[in-house]
Amino acid sequence: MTVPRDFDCVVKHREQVLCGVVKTVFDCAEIASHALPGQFVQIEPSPDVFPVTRRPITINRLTGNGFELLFDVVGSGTELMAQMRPGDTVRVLGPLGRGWAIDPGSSWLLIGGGLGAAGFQFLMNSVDSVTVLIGASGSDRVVPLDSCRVITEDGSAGEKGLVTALISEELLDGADSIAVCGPVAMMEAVWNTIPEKHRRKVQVSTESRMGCGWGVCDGCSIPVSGGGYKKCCREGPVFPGVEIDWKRWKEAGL
Amino acid sequence: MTVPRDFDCVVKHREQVLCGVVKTVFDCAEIASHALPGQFVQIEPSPDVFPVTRRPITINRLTGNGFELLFDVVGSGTELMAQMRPGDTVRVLGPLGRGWAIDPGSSWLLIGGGLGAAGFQFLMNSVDSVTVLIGASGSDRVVPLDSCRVITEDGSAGEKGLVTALISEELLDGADSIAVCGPVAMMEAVWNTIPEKHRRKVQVSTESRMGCGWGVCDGCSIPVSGGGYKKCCREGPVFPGVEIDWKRWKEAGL
Amino acid sequence: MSFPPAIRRKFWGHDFSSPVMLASGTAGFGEELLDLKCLSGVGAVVSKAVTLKPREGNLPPRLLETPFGLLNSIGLANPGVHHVLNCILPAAAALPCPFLINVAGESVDEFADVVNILEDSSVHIGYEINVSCPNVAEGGTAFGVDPEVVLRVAQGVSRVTDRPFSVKLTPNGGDIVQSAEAAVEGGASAVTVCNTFLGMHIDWKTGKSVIRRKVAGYTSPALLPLVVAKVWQVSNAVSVPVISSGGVSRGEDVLQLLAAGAQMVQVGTRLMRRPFAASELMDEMKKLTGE
Amino acid sequence: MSFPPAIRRKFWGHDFSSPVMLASGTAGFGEELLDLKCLSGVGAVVSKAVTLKPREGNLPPRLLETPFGLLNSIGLANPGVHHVLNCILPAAAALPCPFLINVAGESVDEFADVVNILEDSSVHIGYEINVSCPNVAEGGTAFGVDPEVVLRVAQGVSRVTDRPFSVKLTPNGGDIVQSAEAAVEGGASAVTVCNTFLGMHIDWKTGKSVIRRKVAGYTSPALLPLVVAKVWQVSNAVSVPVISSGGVSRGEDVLQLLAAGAQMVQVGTRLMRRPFAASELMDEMKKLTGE
Ligand SMILES: Cc1cc2nc3c(=O)[nH]c(=O)nc-3n(C[C@H](O)[C@H](O)[C@H](O)COP(=O)(O)OP(=O)(O)OC[C@H]3O[C@@H](n4cnc5c(N)ncnc54)[C@H](O)[C@@H]3O)c2cc1C
Ligand SMILES: Cc1cc2nc3c(=O)[nH]c(=O)nc-3n(C[C@H](O)[C@H](O)[C@H](O)COP(=O)(O)OP(=O)(O)OC[C@H]3O[C@@H](n4cnc5c(N)ncnc54)[C@H](O)[C@@H]3O)c2cc1C
Ligand SMILES: Cc1cc2nc3c(=O)[nH]c(=O)nc-3n(C[C@H](O)[C@H](O)[C@H](O)COP(=O)(O)O)c2cc1C
Ligand SMILES: Cc1cc2nc3c(=O)[nH]c(=O)nc-3n(C[C@H](O)[C@H](O)[C@H](O)COP(=O)(O)O)c2cc1C
Ligand code: FES
Ligand code: FES
Repeated sequence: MTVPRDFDCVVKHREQVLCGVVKTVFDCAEIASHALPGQFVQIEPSPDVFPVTRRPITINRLTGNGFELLFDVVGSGTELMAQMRPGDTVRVLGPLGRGWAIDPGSSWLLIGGGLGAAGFQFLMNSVDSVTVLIGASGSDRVVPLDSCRVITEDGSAGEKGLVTALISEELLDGADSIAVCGPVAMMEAVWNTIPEKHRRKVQVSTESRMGCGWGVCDGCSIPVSGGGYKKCCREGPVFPGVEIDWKRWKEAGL
Repeated sequence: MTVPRDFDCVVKHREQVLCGVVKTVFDCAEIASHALPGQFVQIEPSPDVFPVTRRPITINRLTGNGFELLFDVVGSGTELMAQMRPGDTVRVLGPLGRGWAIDPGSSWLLIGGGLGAAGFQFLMNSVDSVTVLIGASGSDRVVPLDSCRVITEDGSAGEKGLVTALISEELLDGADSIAVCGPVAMMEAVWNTIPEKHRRKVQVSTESRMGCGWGVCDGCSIPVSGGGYKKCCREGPVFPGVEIDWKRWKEAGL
Repeated sequence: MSFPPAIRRKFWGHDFSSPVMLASGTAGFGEELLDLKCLSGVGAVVSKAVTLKPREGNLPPRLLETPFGLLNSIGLANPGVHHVLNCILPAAAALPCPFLINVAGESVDEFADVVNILEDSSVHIGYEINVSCPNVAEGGTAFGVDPEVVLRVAQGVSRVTDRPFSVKLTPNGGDIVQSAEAAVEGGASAVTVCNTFLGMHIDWKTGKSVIRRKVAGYTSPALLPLVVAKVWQVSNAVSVPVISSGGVSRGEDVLQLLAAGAQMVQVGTRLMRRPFAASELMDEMKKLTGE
Repeated sequence: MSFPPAIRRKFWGHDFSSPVMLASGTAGFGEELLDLKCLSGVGAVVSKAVTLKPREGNLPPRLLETPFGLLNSIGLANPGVHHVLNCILPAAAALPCPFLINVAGESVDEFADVVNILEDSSVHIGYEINVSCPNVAEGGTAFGVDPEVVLRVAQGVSRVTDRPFSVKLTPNGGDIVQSAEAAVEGGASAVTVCNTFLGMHIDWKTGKSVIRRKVAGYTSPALLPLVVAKVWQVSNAVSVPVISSGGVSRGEDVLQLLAAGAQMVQVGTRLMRRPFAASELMDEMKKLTGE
């Protein structure tokens, strides 16, 4: 595992993309050269004392000399982050966590829901063979990726329906690894759609409210099968699907 | 007494004057048309929740359509105020308090120490005959006034020494009213320099840490002769010198 | 209770279109509120503390702002109950909303003595019995932390008045639920949760506290979660209405305290910065709930 | 004491070039600190709480950030004393600074039982006895508010170890000075002032608390004046050193707590945001004092 470090990164680019979503590019050669697909960074929304914790965001893709984030503006922390402008210096801790476990030469099926597909481009760039399925509420919530099959709830982009409708036995058979990322309810639906025999291939990228993001506070627990918890920030955010205790995770209702 | 009101004022002008002192001009016809010399306003240093109280600043002078403040940057509140720029909207409550009691046709002697002379120009503009004595640590701390005699501790402007040295029996005899404003220690020295027989003519402009500034919290008490306190913000900030309990005021060490 | 909580409500048999009360010590006796015409949105006003004898209050400085809050050490400054009754209450009759008198005392009996004298006025709808001021040597916090003392104070007050009264409890030690229960047993018609938290600021350069009594009452919008927890605990334990006091700076804070079980919500420190706080809070609440 | 307070100091017979301790529950068992190499400026590390049996901790969400602070409801998650002793402590030996183990229990005896087992390790210089966790049903706050229980817990620990220990007190009710005195009477070599304040956040739209145990431990830099007051009160009352815990976000906060009477100063929430907090605080302090 690479050791995360705490950097003052300069914002290079900032753009409003999709509906309520902001794309921000940071310069940081060190994070860029160490980051692996599925890892995240901890962003300081403000140099002020408040908010007292950072905000975890997945590395969406690497740029030449840095990395790009794609985030939903959902509360006060992401609102502050949305105000970051080119030239601003921002404290960023990273790269953090365990990303996707990638076997050389494996073929991948990626299943994303909404902003959960943020980070897929990085994974796509790192594997040889990949099929991508994206579900979103509407066209204005479809994360832009090099190539993917899209389905939207309102039919405004791609087919009309839920992403589970795109999952076929054929796609599952053809994949060595299956990556799932999105809201918990979507991930659970995908999990339930995937037949038992394919489940060992599934990896899921989890989310949890984080305190530290680097393993010291035990605030980000994900319930695992057989009882107990694992830390989303350090042992995750990507876990084998079979390791998750889906029942308790849903009960937690994060 | 005019009723103070709470206004969103626009900053018209902002300038660094003297050493560590900022001059800010606000547009506000209503405050300008009601304010009297010696009154103050309560400035909201930031629209944020913190700081939880405002900052009281004397009206230095009226401008055509508003008023000018002159303030020392001494802490976090005044630091935020120093960042206000033309075009910014700032919440201002005013005009507040009781200013100088002015008898028509009276001749005045004004004795100011440092930034205590902020506000003197407004008073000078409102009386017919006036002599002004100003003491300051150095030339870079002399509040600019239309005409005045200056003395500085380091001799960098006017004579060298303390403002008490400029006070003469002749000046005291010639004044119907004597206005004193400055740090407590300076005001006390002036008070002690003035012979008993002239003391009834003296008015002093007091300062105190303020909570509300409009009379509800009892936080701004000034010790008065005969025991008890009066509210700096509502019964002051200008008081007859004889009303002050100088001993307890010094003990309070505001 | 239904959610979101209703903004209009009943309290002590009165109808209130606003749950916002102006807290004791931050609203004077109403005179300045009338002068500023800042009573729109105010459900009720609580007077500053009244004691039997006049109290000068503490030697200044009485206030100190810290980066995220305010320390106060006023010391129950007030002209004494007789002056209040004769010279101040008559003017408070002009208030367009219900008025409560906050009563403090240095002994168990003094609370009832003060109330007894105030019974001659018909300006106020009831009392707030302050057994929790952190800024005095006698009759303050020490009273509020002992349920036995709270009980006796409440019983004493019950004996001299038929008007409803709330007992204002302390967060500084003891068990606030037990004290609340004692107040109710003693006849209180409400409890106020809670008075200011004991705080202190020391100048590290000198080791000295700027405030002469060293410790002071601390208020801050950041204390809201502490007040919410106490309001929730107390309102689940007692049958009388709970008046919350502390931590409000936004309309959603008032809604949160109502949701936690408060029947009325006081605002203090925010009012000092914003004379029109009650009206601003009401606007924010109406926008949030659509009521 | 002289002012400004010295940054270097002695504690439990050790020389500390930094008074900054990393608070329990916000620094793990040291493993992540070693990984991040963020131990510069750290005077000592306090482990997360260890209990006799493994504890899973509370069902998530365990954290909720409010506008001015953080609510946590971890619930003393830990793998139990035997696993800690055998699999975790050996790695903590690599820490370049003294290490304390925070011990919690569900009964008076359990504290001593855990300490007794940990005596087999020589990695730690002493203990912090946590009688004040607000996030568990048994052995938490309820223990800390009763001086009698504090006394018995401290006596139990004294009997099984010769190492120094601090008793971590609660701010949530009771009388912290009395509890501190009881801890000292029971043999404590220090007291930690204090654990987190009970806080709560309710969603006004639904009336529900996001945190399942409803109330949680609240931390905020805005609580500093409350901690300063308690440190000052306790350090004036007891002869053993006081370790402060709570409210630190800046170098001057550490200096203020030292000036208030703390011998060592813990930092928790700030560390979670800033892994290099100790070193940053030290830089700020040195700049301020010129030491
Ligand atoms: C490992 C990881 C990677 C993430 N990557 C991305 C990403 O690439 N793009 C993106 O838009 N978001 C991502 N998130 C979610 C993002 O961190 C939260 O949206 C953000 O922290 C909310 O902060 P806020 O202050 O704006 O919202 P708040 O005001 O704190 O909360 C607003 C809403 O967001 C939810 N929320 C708050 N914190 C979290 C959290 N840590 N995890 C999940 N939900 C939360 C709350 O329940 C609430 O409903 C990621 C989260 C994790 C744990
Ligand atoms: C009626 C009145 C009129 C004033 N007029 C002016 C003016 O025209 N120009 C000007 O520069 N200043 C004036 N002051 C002082 C000014 O209000 C304070 O300097 C300011 O409030 C400090 O705020 P801060 O947050 O920057 O400082 P803080 O960080 O709060 O404190 C810094 C220092 O200022 C002192 N201080 C804080 N508040 C006050 C206060 N209310 N009164 C006196 N000292 C205080 C503190 O003791 C401390 O030493 C006036 C004060 C009053 C009461
Ligand atoms: C300056 C000041 C004076 C106060 N005086 C009193 C008082 O006389 N009696 C009383 O019961 N409470 C008094 N309080 C406490 C307030 O009534 C209120 O309970 C407290 O400020 C918490 O509310 P807030 O967070 O909205 O300020 C005072 C508070 C302040 C800030
Ligand atoms: C996430 C979290 C977990 C904590 N866990 C423990 C614990 O296990 N044992 C304990 O004694 N204190 C625990 N605490 C309290 C801290 O040790 C510390 O006393 C408190 O956070 C106050 O310090 P701060 O304001 O610097 O955060 C925890 C605090 C937090 C925020
Ligand atoms: S967020 Fe702190 S351990 Fe994961
Ligand atoms: S500042 Fe509140 S009464 Fe004067």
